[in-house]
Amino acid sequence: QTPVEVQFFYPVAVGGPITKTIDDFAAAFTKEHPAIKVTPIYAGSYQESIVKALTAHKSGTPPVTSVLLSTDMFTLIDEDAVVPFDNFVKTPQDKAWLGSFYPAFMQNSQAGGKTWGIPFQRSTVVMYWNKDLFKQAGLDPHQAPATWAELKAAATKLTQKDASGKVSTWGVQIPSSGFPYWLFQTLSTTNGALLANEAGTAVKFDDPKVIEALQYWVDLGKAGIHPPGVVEWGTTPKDFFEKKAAIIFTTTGNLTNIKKNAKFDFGVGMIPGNVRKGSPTGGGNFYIFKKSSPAQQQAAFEFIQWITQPERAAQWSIDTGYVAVSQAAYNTPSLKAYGKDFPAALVARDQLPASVAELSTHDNQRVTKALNDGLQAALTGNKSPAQAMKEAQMEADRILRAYK
Amino acid sequence: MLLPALVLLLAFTHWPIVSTLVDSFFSTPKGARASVWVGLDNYAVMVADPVFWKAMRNNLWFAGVTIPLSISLALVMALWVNERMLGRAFLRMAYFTPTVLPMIAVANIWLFFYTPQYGLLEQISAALGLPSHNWLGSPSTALGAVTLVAVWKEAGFFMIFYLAALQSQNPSLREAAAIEGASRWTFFWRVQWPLLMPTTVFVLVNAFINGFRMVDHLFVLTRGGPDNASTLLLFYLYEVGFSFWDTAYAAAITVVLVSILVGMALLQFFVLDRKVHYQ
Amino acid sequence: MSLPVNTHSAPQRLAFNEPGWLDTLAAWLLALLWMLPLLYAVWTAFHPAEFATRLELAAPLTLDNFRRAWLAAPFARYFFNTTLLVAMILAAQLLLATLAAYAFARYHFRGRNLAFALVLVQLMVMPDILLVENYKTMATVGLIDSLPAIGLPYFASAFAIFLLRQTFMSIPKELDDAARVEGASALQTLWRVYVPLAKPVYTAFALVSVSFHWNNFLWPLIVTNSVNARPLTVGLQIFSSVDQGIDWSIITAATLLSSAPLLIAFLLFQRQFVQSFMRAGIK
Amino acid sequence: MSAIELVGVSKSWGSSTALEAINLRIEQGTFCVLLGPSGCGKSSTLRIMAGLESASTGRVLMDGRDITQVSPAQRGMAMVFQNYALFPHLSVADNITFGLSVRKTPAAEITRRLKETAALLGLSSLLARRPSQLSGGQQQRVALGRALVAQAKVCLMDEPLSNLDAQLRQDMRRELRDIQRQLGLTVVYVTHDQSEAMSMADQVVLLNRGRIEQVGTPRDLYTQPASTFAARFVGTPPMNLLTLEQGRIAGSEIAIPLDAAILGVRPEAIHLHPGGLPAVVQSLEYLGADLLLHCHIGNQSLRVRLDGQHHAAAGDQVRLHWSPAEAHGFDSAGQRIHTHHSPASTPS
Amino acid sequence: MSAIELVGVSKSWGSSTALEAINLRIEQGTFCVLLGPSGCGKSSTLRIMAGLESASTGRVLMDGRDITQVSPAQRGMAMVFQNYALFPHLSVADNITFGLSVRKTPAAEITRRLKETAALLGLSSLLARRPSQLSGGQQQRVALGRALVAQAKVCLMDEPLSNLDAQLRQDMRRELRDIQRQLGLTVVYVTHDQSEAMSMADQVVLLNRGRIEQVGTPRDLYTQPASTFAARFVGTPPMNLLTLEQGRIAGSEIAIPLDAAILGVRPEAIHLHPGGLPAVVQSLEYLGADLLLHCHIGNQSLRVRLDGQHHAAAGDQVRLHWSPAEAHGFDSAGQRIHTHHSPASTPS
Ligand SMILES: Nc1ncnc2c1ncn2[C@@H]1O[C@H](COP(=O)(O)OP(=O)(O)OP(=O)(O)O)[C@@H](O)[C@H]1O
Ligand SMILES: Nc1ncnc2c1ncn2[C@@H]1O[C@H](COP(=O)(O)OP(=O)(O)OP(=O)(O)O)[C@@H](O)[C@H]1O
Ligand SMILES: O=P(O)(O)OC[C@H](O)CO
Ligand SMILES: [Mg+2]
Ligand SMILES: [Mg+2]
Repeated sequence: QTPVEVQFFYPVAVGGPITKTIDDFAAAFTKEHPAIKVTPIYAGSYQESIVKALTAHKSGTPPVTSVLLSTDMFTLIDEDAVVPFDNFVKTPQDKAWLGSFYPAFMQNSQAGGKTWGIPFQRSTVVMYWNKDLFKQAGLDPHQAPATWAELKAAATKLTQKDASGKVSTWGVQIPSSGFPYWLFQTLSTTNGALLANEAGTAVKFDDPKVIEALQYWVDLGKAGIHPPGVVEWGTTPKDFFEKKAAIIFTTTGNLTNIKKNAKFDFGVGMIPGNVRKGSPTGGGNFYIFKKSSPAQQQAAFEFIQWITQPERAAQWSIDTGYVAVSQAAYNTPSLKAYGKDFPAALVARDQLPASVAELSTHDNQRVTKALNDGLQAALTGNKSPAQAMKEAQMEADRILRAYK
Repeated sequence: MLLPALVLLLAFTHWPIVSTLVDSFFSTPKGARASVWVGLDNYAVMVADPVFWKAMRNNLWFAGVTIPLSISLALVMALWVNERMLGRAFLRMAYFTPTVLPMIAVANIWLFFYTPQYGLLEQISAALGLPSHNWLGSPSTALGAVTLVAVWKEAGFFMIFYLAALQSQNPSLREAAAIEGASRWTFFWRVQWPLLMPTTVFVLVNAFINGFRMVDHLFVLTRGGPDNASTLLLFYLYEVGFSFWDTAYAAAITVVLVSILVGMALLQFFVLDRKVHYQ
Repeated sequence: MSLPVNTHSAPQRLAFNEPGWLDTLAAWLLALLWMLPLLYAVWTAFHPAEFATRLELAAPLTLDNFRRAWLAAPFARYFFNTTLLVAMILAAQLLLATLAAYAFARYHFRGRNLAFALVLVQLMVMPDILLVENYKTMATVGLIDSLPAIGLPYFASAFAIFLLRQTFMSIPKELDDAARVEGASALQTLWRVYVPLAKPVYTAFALVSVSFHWNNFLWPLIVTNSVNARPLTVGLQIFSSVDQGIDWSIITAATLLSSAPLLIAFLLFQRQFVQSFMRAGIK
Repeated sequence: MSAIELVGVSKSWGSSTALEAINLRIEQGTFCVLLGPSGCGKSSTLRIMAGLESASTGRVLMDGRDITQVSPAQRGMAMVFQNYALFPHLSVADNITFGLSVRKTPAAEITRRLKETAALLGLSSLLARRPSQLSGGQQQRVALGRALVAQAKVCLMDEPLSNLDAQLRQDMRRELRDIQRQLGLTVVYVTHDQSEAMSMADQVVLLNRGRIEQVGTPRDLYTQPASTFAARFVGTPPMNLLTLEQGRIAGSEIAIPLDAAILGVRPEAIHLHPGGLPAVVQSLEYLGADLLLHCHIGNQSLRVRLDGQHHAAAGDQVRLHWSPAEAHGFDSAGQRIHTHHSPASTPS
Repeated sequence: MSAIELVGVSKSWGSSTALEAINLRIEQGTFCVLLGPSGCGKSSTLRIMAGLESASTGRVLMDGRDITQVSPAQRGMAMVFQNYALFPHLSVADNITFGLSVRKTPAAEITRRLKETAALLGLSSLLARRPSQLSGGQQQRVALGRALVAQAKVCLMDEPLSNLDAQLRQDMRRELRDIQRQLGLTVVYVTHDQSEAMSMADQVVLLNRGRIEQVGTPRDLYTQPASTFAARFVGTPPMNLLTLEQGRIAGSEIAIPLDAAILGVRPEAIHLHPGGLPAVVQSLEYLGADLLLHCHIGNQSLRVRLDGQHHAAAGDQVRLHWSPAEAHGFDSAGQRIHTHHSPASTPS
């Protein structure tokens, strides 16, 4: 009997040998379940993966399952591309499994009372700092800035210039390419603003608190302690290794990468707060595609259950730095030991209670592009934060009108 | 004999052109919602869409710079390697190499050149004591940066056409001009250049098409950013069509692109071609 | 313009034919500038990652970047796909264009001018521009994510038809007559007289086509989903996806890997290439 | 029975007429030359015989059989094209055997015939070369080889020697004639070079503007030109044609006892003779063996061919003489007036 | 004073030598023809005069001034190229005035000279056309116009008529000569066509393999060829050269009273005469005015030019005679032996 084939698209948005980890999981699963053959297909960045998956869906041959941004949920529902997991959850064990995930991750996984995505490659934004540079700047290397004010003060001290007055090390660096809105959420959230409603039908980009948060980001640049213009997401870890940036904001998914490549002692901390603490969750969920056969869907479900078991989740977290998706995973001996040895690995999880959902709406690509464009316009000085956000709001309203 | 080719052309060129036009008058089907006749709505959206206009302006700028720059460089290169010059074979190869390299691949290398702080341009400008600059991250330079890559990629390709044309020019024309007392410069302006006119038109048309087709490097360098500062029509079309899945709006944008290209074709056919053939 | 000082030296042309040393210098500078990306790629790919952004002459050489790149993505498969794709497209283009060009060049039939005008449309509006509609067509016929889907829109190449028609028309009618007097049929004449005579044009076109399709990106990006059909360019782009953080060494190694066949072919055949271009009279 | 016969063949291109109702018989085994100025319809006639062009009206017969509708491949004629039309990409051997291989002749047979033909034409050592590596004369022989190897009875040749230099052309003429005789071929040969026609033909067909002007042996054409066109076209330098007005050479008082509108005298038939007609030398052309004088009588000019050892200068007064037998008369329409006996053979 | 003088000019291309130490004087106002077979160095010589090629050794003088180092533009010579080298994108008028406008001649002056030149060459009605719209002869005249309009004293021409058809070539020869005389130009004219050289030149320079074989008037070359090369190269049909063995024509018993290794007799100097030497006719060539007999004496072949009215057939026995004055003797190296008086003018 030929095994059921489960094609599976996945993205990579961080450094490190993610592909190998996934391939190993798939191989192990197939070994345990000879009736199912899981074929992982690396599909590029998150952006490219959703394009691929939807393209495949439209042509009638989607992958059986995919890891895509949790925020793509509404888009996938609107395109009638995915099925809810509730269809497969039958036994009490299944129900228990569905209830085992951190609630923070479920915010972007459920809509209309159904579960559309299963958390897997999940993250929050965290702050990495270079302890050596802290020491050089006369700062306490063990004490990360905890507020906006402290961050700005520390960054000012950390910024170094060479003889010609050119900056050789930036105090702080928050990337603004790829998904600037997500990194911006570290600022808007801590400033007490939520960008979208739960139904994904309305956004509040022009909230004064949002504008204020953006103003803070812009001001970091104006103060000469944050690189000007748009900062590449991809090169940010490299900038950190090269000591071109003393503090960076990036996903916890980069943790293992940074651990391996940083040739200096570094710290990992929660995002500095302002009116509150907080950071958006991020990363990818599993989805099951509608146009595959029931047998394939069932097989995919089994695979998803298998890969999110605590031991696997723990392994995944250790290999990458992503947050293990359930409390149970943190109770496994391996992750316990790892966390003890390397407390930085727990920071993202500890930040979860303060976390908010990543911006997700209907027609998500378009709405987030509107915000991204606005953010970039403000960061590059083309528009004032207020004007940029007002225009983004208008554009988003226009797009979302159809979903009201 | 003609049939197979014509069928394929009809299927992948003419039919799509027609159906694009038709689609642009309908709405995008989504999930359960079927598409309906919306008249000029998609065009109305386009007129009101600042990103479209930005892409259009960028594209005109991109084409307006790439075309003359790559053609004049191509001409200069061809004139050089047409003569008996030290290392001519190497020069030809050097100029032509960009043509055979995949744009998507070399864009990664250019990305390094443009990278802030430790990129090649930065290292050079640091060595010269110039201020540092975020080439791809600033709206003022992003478009220029991607344009430069296009010029680099195109010039060598066009050079080959000029070279072929120069080599087929009668060598005694040069001697006749010398006897008549013409300097190299006079010879170029009064003889070579006018005789290269048909080639220039051919190259011009190609450069024009490429000016609206070359977007591969954007995928690596800027993805149209920052704030659409470097987005081009075809790239925007890709985003609208395959990222936003608004196929009806994408059809409207396609109609605009096709009109630009067909307009150019007609211009070439009726105006330029008439004026440049001597034989 | 200066004249050669020594007329008793080895024979040489007079100054009116020679570029000055200023030209030579400028030409070389421009050439180095043009080579810079490639030079950088070679530098980075053959040195350890630490030297990716630093030029130190003492840096050790290594092939490790190539090894890592090769292992990091299914490049073997990508190579296979691309090779197959390029060969398939070229074969189809040559076959279809040869037949069509012969019909246009040597037969008078009703609607010939209209048909030719229809062909010319594609010179301007290449399939790349029509990707949304062509994607729909491919989806309808269920070809998405296959090599034929990438190739089909390019099979009938207006450029090839145009070029070959020009060439065929420039072949003396008398050769055609001679073949017919000798008893050859139309197809025999095409195959035994026209095709061999148009060889430089075929070569030039083949090189343009191969390098175009080897490097083509946008359309394959759209119609492929999986490794099975993914060509090198798309594979490379996904591989070097900036989101992952950029490892220049491995990316340049992969870049060199994927452009190597064309680059080497060009280096080996550059003479023939330029010459066939010239003989093809593409101008 | 004649090898080829054209019956009322005409050819028009759109509104312009290239050939007007040509009737022509070419006997088997003869060397027939179609002669005429550029554009007179020589190639058209030949191509209609070959089947490469279809006649607008009329029929083409071969050995009495109507072949008007037969395709070129099936007529079994061989043809040598003006510029040889050798296939530049094929070796000499492949050029020669092209037709045989297209017609699927057995390989052994091909080899045998190739060897024979190459030997006949002295091409044996050149078989591996490309046409571009051959001299003009060698190319010409290859073209001939390609025509001969098929062993067709009829061979058509369209100005095959026009691209060769003088010396080579001279040699090839002889060679061609020899081969034609040796193989007993019927050759139809097109040229616009009258000296070629004269030195090669059994029968010359002189064409003018799509019509046949005169048909005959070279000697007929030279000694009995049927019209001023033929008189002017054949011979270098051509026959002098002097307009007569009321029995006098126009512009002079010199009476000519000839009832014609135009008097024709060949330059070599004129001698210096004290009793001759007075003329003035305008200019001279020294050609080594000959000296050409350009003279005026009245307002008519004429050329006189003298021995190269003569000396003369422009402005000299000379006296010219020719025998009455050398005087040709033409009417005002340019047609020959048959009043004088001629020392040449009678017309065929 | 001579217009142009070459002193010990040689030219090598890498290891091959195109010219070997040429010494040559060309007098002002004369028409000098460089004649020789293909590859003998005619073009090289001309191009060295023009400054388009530099001599490997030697000097070029113009009116006594050394111009070896002067650029082509500054030599002030005009040149007509073999393929005309007309600028295809310029009108006839612009082609002609190209040099004037490059040299910034005032517009009024340009117009005036253009008008004159065009009138002289009969191009006035063609001034607005492009070269591609002209016939070969017209193109040739434009090229000439471009050379003449500059009013250079020296005009160099490289086979300017070789692309024209026979009739046109004939006419152009005369026209060229007339213009040269009229303007008093010094013309250096390259051709490989001996009849062109004979009919046009004041002075013929016969080149062979990069050396000067003979310099002289056309009559000199024809009547007193300095070598067998010159004898064979000048005249159609060329001089018969018979090898003598021990005073007899090789392969025969016929004794010739000439102390030479080779006997040269021109075909037109031979007559049929009952007392002549016995020979056998091999083949004939009828040319209208002339009849050429190809005969054998011993194992030597020779051509005889007879009047066209003669009749003969292959295989005929004939008796050939020539006057002793017509016999040219050459030594075994092919050099003329000056023992016989000649009826021709004395060498210059
Ligand atoms: N394909 C054609 N279309 C239109 N007219 C043609 C064509 N071929 C020949 N003609 C015309 O028919 C006439 C006779 O042409 P043909 O080629 O038979 O002349 P020809 O005697 O061979 O001349 P030439 O010596 O120049 O080859 C000419 O006036 C020519 O212009
Ligand atoms: N550019 C060159 N490079 C090498 N050899 C050359 C070059 N130009 C001429 N030659 C050689 O020099 C010799 C003389 O050439 P030149 O062109 O003067 O001959 P020519 O008498 O003009 O011949 P033709 O009648 O064929 O034009 C020839 O053997 C030729 O091969
Ligand atoms: O980089 P990740 O995988 O942590 O996820 C990033 C964000 O969710 C992007 O929107
Ligand atoms: Mg003809
Ligand atoms: Mg020459």
